[in-house]
Amino acid sequence: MVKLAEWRGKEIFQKYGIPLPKGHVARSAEEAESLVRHGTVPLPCVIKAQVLAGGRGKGGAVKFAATPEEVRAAATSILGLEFKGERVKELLLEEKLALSQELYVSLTLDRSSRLPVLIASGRGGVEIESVDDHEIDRQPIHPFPGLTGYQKRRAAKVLGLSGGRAKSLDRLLDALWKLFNSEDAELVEINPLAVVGDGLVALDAKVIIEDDAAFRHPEYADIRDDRTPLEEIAREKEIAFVQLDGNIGVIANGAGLTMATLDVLSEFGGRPGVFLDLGGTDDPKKVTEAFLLMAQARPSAVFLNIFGGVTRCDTVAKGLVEAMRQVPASERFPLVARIRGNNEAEGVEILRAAGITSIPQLKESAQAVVAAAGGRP
Amino acid sequence: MVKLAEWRGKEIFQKYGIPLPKGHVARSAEEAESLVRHGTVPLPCVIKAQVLAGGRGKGGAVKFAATPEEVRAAATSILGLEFKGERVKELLLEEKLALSQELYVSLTLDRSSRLPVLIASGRGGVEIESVDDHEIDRQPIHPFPGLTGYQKRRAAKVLGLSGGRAKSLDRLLDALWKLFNSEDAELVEINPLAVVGDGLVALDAKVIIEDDAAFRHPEYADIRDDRTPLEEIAREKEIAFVQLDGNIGVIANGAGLTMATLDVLSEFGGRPGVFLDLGGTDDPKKVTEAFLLMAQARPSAVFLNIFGGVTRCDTVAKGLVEAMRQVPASERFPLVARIRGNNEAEGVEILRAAGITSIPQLKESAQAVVAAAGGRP
Amino acid sequence: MSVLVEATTKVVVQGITGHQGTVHTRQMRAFGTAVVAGVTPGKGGTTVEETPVFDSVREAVEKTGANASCIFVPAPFAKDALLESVDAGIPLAVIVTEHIPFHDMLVMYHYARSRGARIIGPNCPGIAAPGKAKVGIIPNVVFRPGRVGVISRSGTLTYEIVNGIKEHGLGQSTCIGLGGDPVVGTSFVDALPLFEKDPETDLLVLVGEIGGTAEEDAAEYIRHHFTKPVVAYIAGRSAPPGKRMGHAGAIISRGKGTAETKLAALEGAGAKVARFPYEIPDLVAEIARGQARR
Amino acid sequence: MSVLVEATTKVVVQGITGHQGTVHTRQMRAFGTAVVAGVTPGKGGTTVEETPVFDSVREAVEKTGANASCIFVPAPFAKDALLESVDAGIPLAVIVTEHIPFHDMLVMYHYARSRGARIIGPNCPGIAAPGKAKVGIIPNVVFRPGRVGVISRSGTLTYEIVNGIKEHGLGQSTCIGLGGDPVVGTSFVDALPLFEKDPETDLLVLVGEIGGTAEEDAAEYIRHHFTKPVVAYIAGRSAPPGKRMGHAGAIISRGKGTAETKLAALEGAGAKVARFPYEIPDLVAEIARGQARR
Repeated sequence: MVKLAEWRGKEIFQKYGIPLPKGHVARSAEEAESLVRHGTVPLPCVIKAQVLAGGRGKGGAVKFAATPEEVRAAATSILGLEFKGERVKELLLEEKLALSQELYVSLTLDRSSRLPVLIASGRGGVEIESVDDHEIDRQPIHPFPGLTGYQKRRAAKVLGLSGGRAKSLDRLLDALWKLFNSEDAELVEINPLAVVGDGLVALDAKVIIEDDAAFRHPEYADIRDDRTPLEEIAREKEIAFVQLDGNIGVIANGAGLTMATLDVLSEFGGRPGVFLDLGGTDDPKKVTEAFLLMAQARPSAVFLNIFGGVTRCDTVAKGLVEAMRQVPASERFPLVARIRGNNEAEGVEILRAAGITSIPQLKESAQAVVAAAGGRP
Repeated sequence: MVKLAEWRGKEIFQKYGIPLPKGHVARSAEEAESLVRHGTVPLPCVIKAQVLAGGRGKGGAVKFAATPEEVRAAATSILGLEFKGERVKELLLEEKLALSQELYVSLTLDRSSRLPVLIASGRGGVEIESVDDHEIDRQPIHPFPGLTGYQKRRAAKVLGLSGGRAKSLDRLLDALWKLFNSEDAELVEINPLAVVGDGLVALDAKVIIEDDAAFRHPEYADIRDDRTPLEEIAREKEIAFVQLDGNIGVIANGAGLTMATLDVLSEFGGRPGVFLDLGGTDDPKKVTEAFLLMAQARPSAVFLNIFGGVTRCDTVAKGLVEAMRQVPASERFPLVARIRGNNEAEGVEILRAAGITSIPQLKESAQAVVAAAGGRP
Repeated sequence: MSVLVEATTKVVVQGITGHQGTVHTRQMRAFGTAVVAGVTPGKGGTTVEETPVFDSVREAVEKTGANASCIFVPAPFAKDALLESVDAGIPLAVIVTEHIPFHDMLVMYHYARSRGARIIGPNCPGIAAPGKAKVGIIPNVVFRPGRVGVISRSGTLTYEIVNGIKEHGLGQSTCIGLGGDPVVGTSFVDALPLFEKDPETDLLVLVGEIGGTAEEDAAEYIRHHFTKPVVAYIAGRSAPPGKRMGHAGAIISRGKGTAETKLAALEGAGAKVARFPYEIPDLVAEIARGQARR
Repeated sequence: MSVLVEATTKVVVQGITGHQGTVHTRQMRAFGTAVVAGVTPGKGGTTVEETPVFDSVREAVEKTGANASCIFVPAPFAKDALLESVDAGIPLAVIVTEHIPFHDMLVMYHYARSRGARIIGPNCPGIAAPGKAKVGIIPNVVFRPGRVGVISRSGTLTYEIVNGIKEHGLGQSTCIGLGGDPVVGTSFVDALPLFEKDPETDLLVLVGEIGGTAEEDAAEYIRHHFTKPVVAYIAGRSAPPGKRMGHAGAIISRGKGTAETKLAALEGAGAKVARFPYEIPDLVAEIARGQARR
């Protein structure tokens, strides 16, 4: 999934005609000061760290300023922050509006009903997870007729809007629905949605684009989640790769099997640290690449747990043997292999010829790798 | 329904990116000549009368010209024409393209399945009604997923298109489908759709917009079908009014009852000439207006045949009596009334007080009006 | 058991505060129908014709258990009204509103169908089962309980014919005015099976019009699946050829759509054909006598 | 009678000329499945693995009577492939393709449903009934005819577990890999009734994963409607809290979605819970012995 920073989300909001405060991005304190001096952003204004995590207000990543000097000072202090592990590199400066109420609206998917859901609450401006269930209204939206008038009327009622404000909501929800579909969003969230005079203004913008729809959205191709360098390489090679704390590397195929492997390793006291999901590849080269990537993560031991379907055991065995040949001595790691399923006999034989024994049972093989990594048993 | 002249249809085609020949409208021979002299329309070109009827080619309403002088002569001769009852006031001048094939595509509604249908035939350039059934392909298009890739591939196959031409068709059909929906069209037809080099060009454009969708298409409000002046007045007053040959005026409510009345009058030798459908009005003023309109059509006799539902009998009776008071002596006509249904007794009494007898049975009342109009019996 | 409506049917009137909505709420109640709720956004909490008004259909259903809707809202908002009714779980909607764009009806029809809801109309007089319930606008005065079913594409012509049946001393089981718009929620073919399995209907009057192929489709169905006697009438036999819809339309209804093709198809399917509306009651009475004799 | 597929099932492979399409056509045939046709636009008239290839699904159905589709076409074209299959009247489509945008799946799912067609997947291993037919990609080697039903959201983990059942000397009635994408054509709740009424299934293994609420929904269904014994396993018990989908997602699955909530729900519904994949066969065998004794 591609999480967009607030300012990028607002660029998209603007494209769909969702009302926003006047604002601009700055990447240095000088730039921030200049924006208000030139009137690009009116004063007083708010200065917000462009990080993906929530809770910026409480965390000192959002400040207000009434003069250019205050803007500069605030920008300086925020740009230095590391906020929930993310270094602040961009700021969004926006005019400070006189708002009379903070609301919440979002569109996302409900997997159970397979329907998008319009979520609305009169309690905006706080994390929606902290709001009581009975103060949150959920309406399923069927993609065929799309968002209807009666649903928008209900949302207005829930949010306590009437007259011009209800009309403003009507337009805003149409825009949000269009955005959700046209941009292949997983989530579009406005929190807070501010009541300003007779209208509504989106003070924040959270937009998450679905990864799988990337083929029709080249415009998001340059946006990267915060990944480790190895994760980035893996992504380019289309290998699912996740780094966490822990010293055991796991190479498996399929998310379910990977998770089950993790469960078993944990049971025996292992600390899995690197997960590499081969998925449904049938290319020995990709297997080799995966192993070389794993080697770079310097695990204490590696557990290869494959159940061959699309990925055949002999393919994996070939790729593994080739990788072992290429891995420099300094990066070698103890390896426990378990390959089962399609072409199992061939794969086991290839491994055996290279001096690697495949342990057929999950429990025993997991115990062996935990031991190899230096844990019990 | 709003039938658009070819040039208007092509304006819409352009909006949706459907490829067209270079062309321009002219309203005089001078203007036509000037268009080619200034290069707005390249030579050689085709000059087409902008009338709604089909068969222009055979009827001398389409001519080719290779020089400005020929353009002027052709324009002069076509502008003088009265084509199938329609006077030619506008011409469309278009570059003459070197085409290798003439195809047919259209989108319209199939009432039985309640689905739009994509119609395609390799036999374009002739009236589609003259093409054999087995040479015409029909594909229903469901409005939820809309036009799909496999349907476009099938159309390409039917039309014998591949490569760049198939790609061109793919884009064209997407545009046509979008147009059909966004413009509330009853019909979008391209005949002929010309194969020109590696692409496709729409040589003609037939677009019919649905009347009922007028509220969301103010842009078509100024387009008038060819109506008689009385029909035009009726339209403004929202009274369904049709003038044909015949001397009996019929005022009824509802299309079915109007048609049934016509059937019965014809059976007894009557020649109904003016039909006025009150529809579901419940306003005596509208009834009065309808009668005054009818009087202006100078019928030999008028048959009022009302079955009161939404339209109540007493409302109609009141409106009728008021109208009779207003009609000038010179425009008076013999009247046979039959009012049944809701508030029948009240209505009959109002008429009786004004000296008009309501004949309750359809057969007898129809016979009476035929006699009054001077026919048998 | 009648067709689609019962004495237990609970009706919500969408657009109840409009003139037609109010008038026909009164008429439906006079017919004996349980009109339990009205809906007009913004008018919730008021009362029309002793009927509580709600802001939304959902509330109306929650509070009153309404299970049929009668829609009078103006054409530009009719689609929304129908979607609201379907989403509130109401299985039957009678749409009286006229001039709904057919592109809207395409969405309404296919969505309702996918959710298991039935539409009658639009631009239709609705359904009535004398002695039980009426959802729509057919004048109460034309009805009398009996065993003749009526389905029709027309409005007032239906009243005329239903009234003719009554004046002939016969009565109706259920009468449905389907509406004659390009896209209708329920066509002859959809309605025929309901009358086929209705034990209270002995014979059926089918009233068609020129244009479209609904009558030809009906004839096909009658030929293969409908076992009760049918009396058919097609209005517009003598109508001059109307303004044509364009070539593509003619392609779809190729060789169909005229009074001749419709009458031939229906006669071929075994229906008795009336040439004029006033011939219908005689034909009906003749069949009814024959049935009584058996 | 098995679940969804029979020995008489006739499969058309959409995307048969691609590598996966070809490989798995061979595997399905080796399983004994009647793969009667393949479809790849532009490749009509050729043959793949002794299977005739057509340009369109419609032709494939007309010529071969195919009544199930197995879709391998790449994600950007998968929606079109599914719509083609549904419009050709095929009632069952197994979508193996991964990475289909969920916005596409929303249209595919609701359209298929409205047309009475069932989707399994996407991004799923498909269905297999040993001794009858396989539509999908589960390795043939893991199967043995028997009376244990398996439904799973996982891919390879399913193979692992099905294989474990076989190695324990038991066999499977039908195994369905539903896929774990955000929008799936068939969820646990949709599949459970099929196993409930399948006379060849004595007990069911349910394999879930963390995330979403499908397992909680399944538990609710099992509690009220499912009478056969269930052995459940949830993968990801020890997984670190994943990257969250955003606040709104959490609102929808409030208090659900973790391994704990899923296991508690399933245990509460009477399922036997396995903590590790290798515990499943023992639990299954124990229940099977109990059933044999009765």
